[in-house]
Amino acid sequence: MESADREKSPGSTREAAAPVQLLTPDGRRVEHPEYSIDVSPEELRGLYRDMVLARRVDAEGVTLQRQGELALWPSLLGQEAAQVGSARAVLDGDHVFPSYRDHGVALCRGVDPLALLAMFRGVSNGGWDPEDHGFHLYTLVIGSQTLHATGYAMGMAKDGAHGAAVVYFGDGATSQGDVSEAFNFAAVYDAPVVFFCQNNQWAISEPTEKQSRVPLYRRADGFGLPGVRVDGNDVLACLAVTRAAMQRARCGQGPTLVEAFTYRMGAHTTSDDPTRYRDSAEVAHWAAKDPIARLRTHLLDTAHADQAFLDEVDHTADQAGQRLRALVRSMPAPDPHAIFDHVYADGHSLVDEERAQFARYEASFAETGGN
Amino acid sequence: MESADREKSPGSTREAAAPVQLLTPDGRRVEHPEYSIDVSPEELRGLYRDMVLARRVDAEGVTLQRQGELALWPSLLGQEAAQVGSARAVLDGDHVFPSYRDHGVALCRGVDPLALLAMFRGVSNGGWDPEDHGFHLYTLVIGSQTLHATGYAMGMAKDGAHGAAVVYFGDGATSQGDVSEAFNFAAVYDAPVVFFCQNNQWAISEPTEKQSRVPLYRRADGFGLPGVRVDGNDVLACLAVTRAAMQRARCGQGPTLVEAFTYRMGAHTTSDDPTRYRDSAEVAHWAAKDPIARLRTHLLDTAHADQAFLDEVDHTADQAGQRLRALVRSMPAPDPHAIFDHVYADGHSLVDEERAQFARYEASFAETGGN
Amino acid sequence: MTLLTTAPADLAPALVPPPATRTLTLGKAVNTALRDAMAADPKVLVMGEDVGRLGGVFRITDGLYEEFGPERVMDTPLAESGIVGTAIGLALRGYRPVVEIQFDGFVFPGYDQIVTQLAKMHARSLGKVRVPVVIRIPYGGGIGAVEHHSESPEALFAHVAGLKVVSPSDAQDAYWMLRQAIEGDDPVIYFEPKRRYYEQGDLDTTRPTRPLHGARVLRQGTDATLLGYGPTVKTCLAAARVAEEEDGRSLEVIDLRSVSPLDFASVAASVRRTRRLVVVHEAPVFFGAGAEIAARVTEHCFHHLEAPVLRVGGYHAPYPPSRLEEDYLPGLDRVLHAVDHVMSF
Amino acid sequence: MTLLTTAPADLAPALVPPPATRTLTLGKAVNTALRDAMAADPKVLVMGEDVGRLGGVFRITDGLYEEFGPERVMDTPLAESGIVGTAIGLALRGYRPVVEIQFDGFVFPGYDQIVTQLAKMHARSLGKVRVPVVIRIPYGGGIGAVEHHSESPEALFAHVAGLKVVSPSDAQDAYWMLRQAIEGDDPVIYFEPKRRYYEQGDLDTTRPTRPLHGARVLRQGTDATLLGYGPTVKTCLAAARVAEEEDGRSLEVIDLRSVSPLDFASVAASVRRTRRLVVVHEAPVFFGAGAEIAARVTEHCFHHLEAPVLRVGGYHAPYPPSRLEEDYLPGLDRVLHAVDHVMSF
Ligand SMILES: Cc1ncc(C[n+]2csc(CCOP(=O)(O)OP(=O)(O)O)c2C)c(N)n1
Ligand SMILES: Cc1ncc(C[n+]2csc(CCOP(=O)(O)OP(=O)(O)O)c2C)c(N)n1
Ligand SMILES: [Mg+2]
Ligand SMILES: [Mg+2]
Repeated sequence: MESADREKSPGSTREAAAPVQLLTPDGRRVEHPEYSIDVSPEELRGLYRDMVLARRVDAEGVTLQRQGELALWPSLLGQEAAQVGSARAVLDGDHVFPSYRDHGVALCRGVDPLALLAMFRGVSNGGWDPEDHGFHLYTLVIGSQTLHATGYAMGMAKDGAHGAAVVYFGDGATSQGDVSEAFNFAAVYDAPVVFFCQNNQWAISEPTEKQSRVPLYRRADGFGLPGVRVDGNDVLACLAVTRAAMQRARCGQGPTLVEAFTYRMGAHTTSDDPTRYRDSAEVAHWAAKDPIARLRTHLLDTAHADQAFLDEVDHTADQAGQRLRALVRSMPAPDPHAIFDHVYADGHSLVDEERAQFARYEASFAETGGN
Repeated sequence: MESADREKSPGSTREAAAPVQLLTPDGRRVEHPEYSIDVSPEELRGLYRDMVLARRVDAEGVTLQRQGELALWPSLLGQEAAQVGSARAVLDGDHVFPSYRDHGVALCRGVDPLALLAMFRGVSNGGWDPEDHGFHLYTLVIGSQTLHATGYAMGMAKDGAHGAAVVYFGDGATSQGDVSEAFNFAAVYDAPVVFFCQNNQWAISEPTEKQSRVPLYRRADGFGLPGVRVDGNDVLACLAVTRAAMQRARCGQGPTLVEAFTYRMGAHTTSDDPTRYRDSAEVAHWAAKDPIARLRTHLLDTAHADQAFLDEVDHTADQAGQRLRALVRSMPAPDPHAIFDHVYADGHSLVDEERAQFARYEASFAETGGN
Repeated sequence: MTLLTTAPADLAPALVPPPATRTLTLGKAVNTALRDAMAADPKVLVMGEDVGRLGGVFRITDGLYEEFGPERVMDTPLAESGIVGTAIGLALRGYRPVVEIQFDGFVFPGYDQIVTQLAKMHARSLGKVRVPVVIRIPYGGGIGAVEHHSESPEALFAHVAGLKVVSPSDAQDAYWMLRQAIEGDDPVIYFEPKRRYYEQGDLDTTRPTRPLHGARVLRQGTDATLLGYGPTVKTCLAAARVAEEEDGRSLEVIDLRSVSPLDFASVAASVRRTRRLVVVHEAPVFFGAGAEIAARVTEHCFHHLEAPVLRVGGYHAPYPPSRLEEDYLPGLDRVLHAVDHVMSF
Repeated sequence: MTLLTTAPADLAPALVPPPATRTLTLGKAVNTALRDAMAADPKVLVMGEDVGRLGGVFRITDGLYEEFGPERVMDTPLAESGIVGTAIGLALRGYRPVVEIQFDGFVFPGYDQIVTQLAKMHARSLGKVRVPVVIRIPYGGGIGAVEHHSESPEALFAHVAGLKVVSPSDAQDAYWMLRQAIEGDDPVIYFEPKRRYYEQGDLDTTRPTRPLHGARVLRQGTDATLLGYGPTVKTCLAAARVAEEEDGRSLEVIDLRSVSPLDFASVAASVRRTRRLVVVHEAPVFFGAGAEIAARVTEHCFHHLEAPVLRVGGYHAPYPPSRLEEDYLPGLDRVLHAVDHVMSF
């Protein structure tokens, strides 16, 4: 069963529009009546570098999990264009609200990948400062960050700031009441927020048609915001569409829903076994639309890059990956007393009491030498 | 500010379609390309009788509250056509999920109005058997009944029953995540359910544009179900549109959202003071669209009824109202031990224990004569 | 969190009324606190259903919309998860949203955002992020309301780390505890005893009386301690008076004020003196605040107790229709009954 | 609810293994219970996220989709409120939905439907309506998972009248308690100790061993009682063994099994014998089940207690990142520490 076909199944009441595309799967540059984009060769190379790095860091996550260094890793494989393209539309003064698979976005924002790996190692539940890179913490409760982004955007508007929020979530997330409420709040308050839905076709084992009867970008219709479907494996289209949506938001023209039509090439997470629920033919079909290969072909065809560049990019990414691996392996275990840190900003007597109890309890072992 | 105009405010991204109308405010019968209806003079008179009775019972609720006999009463004044028209599209084998203002629907289903009054007297929290009249309990947590109706309808489909569920909710309710989730579940499972939204323009003090940027029937678009706006003060249009939607559902053609565009003529409840937030001009504007006057004019103009009939209907309704008043006034206080009844179907040792404790405690006063 | 929360320690009932006091209702004190907080800090926002032109169904936000306008007093769509979730976002942007939940029974659609997001975000960020959202909930029964309008769900919040839970019992506390909650950087669930909205009390707005999370001894006694918070404080005081008049008993009365954190030191100090404790709250006894207090007091004052800690509260049943609420609620007689019982050990 | 719930009273550990037993994991016992319940009653449905072809993230619904098809094993949209809310509707239509919540921390979007609708509908209808929905929640920590995947929220359900809350600790109970929960007419929150899914145990499917809501004495002792449920039962048993071997202490161990209702009679009977009680659960101690048990035991066994009831459980902090969970969870050492403490009074 082919995913593109699924959108036209009898269960769908309406056809999906063709996604916005600026780069065909075989690397040809095409024009779109509404979304044009002017990217320099240097920018193109930058996008390529971002995607390769994202894939390499992601692969490192998978490997480290296999080696027992991480508890879990949710791979972004296949979603590099959606993440990098959209993330490169984010400017200083904007603010990103990610889900849990958005490592590519995190990298583009300058978040240290080690922080992501620490999280999936079980060392922290996040821990970076969202204000440092305009990149909020990962959110694991599906969809709830869409409301945070909307509220944050409402605040930006109140401040009179010329920025926008962008929030990432999946196809499955669109079913959550919170996401509908976020669409509605954003529409009612005309909040400067872009809803960036990575429709990677699967929510763990459930294909999109179990989540929705209509193509997801149409969800926006019901709330009065524009909805647009973009080829999520086309980094240029993702950049162009997100850039336009962010610009609209920054200029007071309100929220937009962007559905990036892409594919989760790997398992849901390292704990998942997708052979239980999906065909290898489907995966193969999408492999042919690989977002990195597409840009690589384009770069080579247009001579905007040569093999040496590609090799250098691979090499750099690989070095970054190896550096990460070493850092993760030598990451110290957290201090047990950290359990009691930061539960409250202004303190809480019970936490203080339990922290002291815990310290005494730990100390009792030190004394007796027991454990 | 006129409500119909509000729909065209700059905040709305799209114009609303003209609502389906079969009877003009001045009582003329008009045709609609999609919704035709054949109603006998007798049926017309029946609808009139239902509406007058609903208004009379409702007025009794308001009066009894003023007299201290009820704790609260949410008046349906102005919504008689929406409620009676839609309720008369419900057949045996269908199932209704009401909100808390749907006394007219309850009456049409044959629910004893005394049960409604008992609830707002503080004697019970409901208490009728939904299976008796295919009419579920009132639900006060806004929007949550839309999911019950959807689940019930999913069950009807599983049973292979030729019935449909219909659920009532307000304009404010559309903002709740539950209602969006219900639209989505209904669409995904193609459940035989009709979502009947009474847009009475206000959610307590908040006008509809604070809830939604688009006309509410458009919400359906985003979930892949048909949405239709009907003149909610036109009992024939409400009947025709709901009948068609119910029939679609019963025949396996899935869910529909019906938005009945009407007006809450009274306060939100007897506790509310609408002068704090809305103009009397708006109320006057809508008074001219009175649903009962409209049908009365039509009946008289077409000679389907005469003054004697109207008088008899008023008289009968009045008698029913007076009977109710007497019954409410003589309604016995509930037995305090009822606190412990029906907490569980299969019992619970703590409830038994507390019931026994309570009985001993009560008995201790009887013994000592204290209180 | 500087000025207001570093207030002097519990002063016990002030003997002389402070100079700049005025008399107003508890509800009006909440309203005044909101107005003063908004005037003091432009980042303070008020949001919720009908809080604008209507001034809220209890009129607690009365006049704020007129004074501060729609950008700071926001009528929201009817969606509690949306309200709390966007309040979190606003807080992340540097605002201090004060959310009104219309009635106790309607907080649950927003419960997920409160429990999984609001409560944990500070810890999740290792302290980088602060989410100073205050959630005001008119709670409790006794006003003859319909279903879902009379509940006391405080235990469902107190169990959750990351939240603070408080409830004032008079106008002075209603004002200052809200000011302190708004000024603090932690999420606070602020439970307003709705059936006490119309009780008159003195308010001195010159300075806070005591820390936000300190309990307060309202009446000293020697035979047993009665502990209440929010709406049951008045009941406890009445019971103490009756017990004194009718049975010559000397009961100490504590207003707990804060359910999380508990000012356990004050409670324990009282119990060590009186050796007996009765906890009174409207919430169901089963898994209620009384359980935690009883367990903790017993653990720490085991050898001081002459009797087990007794609990008076709601039954393990849905809040009943209002014609039965007087039988359900922990009223004067039930408290006195428990006092008799605790003295009988 | 006739056949299954009128099972013989608690039999204490059976001395001879019953005839038709087999050995399987706790997880497989849950799976078997679902299959048998579905086979026995065509109205039983299974619904949730990924319960179909995948068989659930823990494979607890493995094979059911293949055996019963998509009409009875329903992969739902990703929306817990929608799942619970439609399950209520299905129950009203005569079905018996068994809902799977994927992880403990994800039940909260469905909390409103559980607390305001599922729990109250029977009472609201004065008994006319029955809503036999079972909500299965894999809960607790110890599996090295990320945030929201290791929590123990049982107190947040036990406080709510209208719900029953249970948790099995071995294969036999996992099977029968689920069968009984499904057969009963009340909503049941069925907490599955996920870190015990792979523990082997004996299962006899010929007849239920004991009533759904009865506690079970797993080990008799004289010095103190250890009480656990779900995942901590194994910890308690281990602690009892170590305490015997190392300190010659004789500890009684009770598996509570049901958190609401509590089989208080059994607990009290044990405490009257041993005069000391330690309650162990993974949930935070503050406002946890231990508080209710301690308060109740103290009230009813005041003069029998040699020491206060002690509680061992989670701290008042968000469940920590998994590298710290061994420090957070009530493990063997912490239980033994509490035993030492309770014996020192
Ligand atoms: C509220 C909630 N329910 C369930 C889960 C468990 N869960 C984690 S990921 C996932 C699927 C998400 O699918 P989608 O939104 O498409 O994002 P993707 O994983 O494909 O990026 C589920 C059900 C969760 N994290 N939160
Ligand atoms: C979840 C929830 N939040 C808040 C309320 C309080 N409340 C009762 S009625 C109402 C307004 C409902 O408006 P609408 O849906 O338009 O229905 P109407 O009253 O106009 O019939 C509100 C906010 C509630 N009942 N439930
Ligand atoms: Mg997905
Ligand atoms: Mg309305």
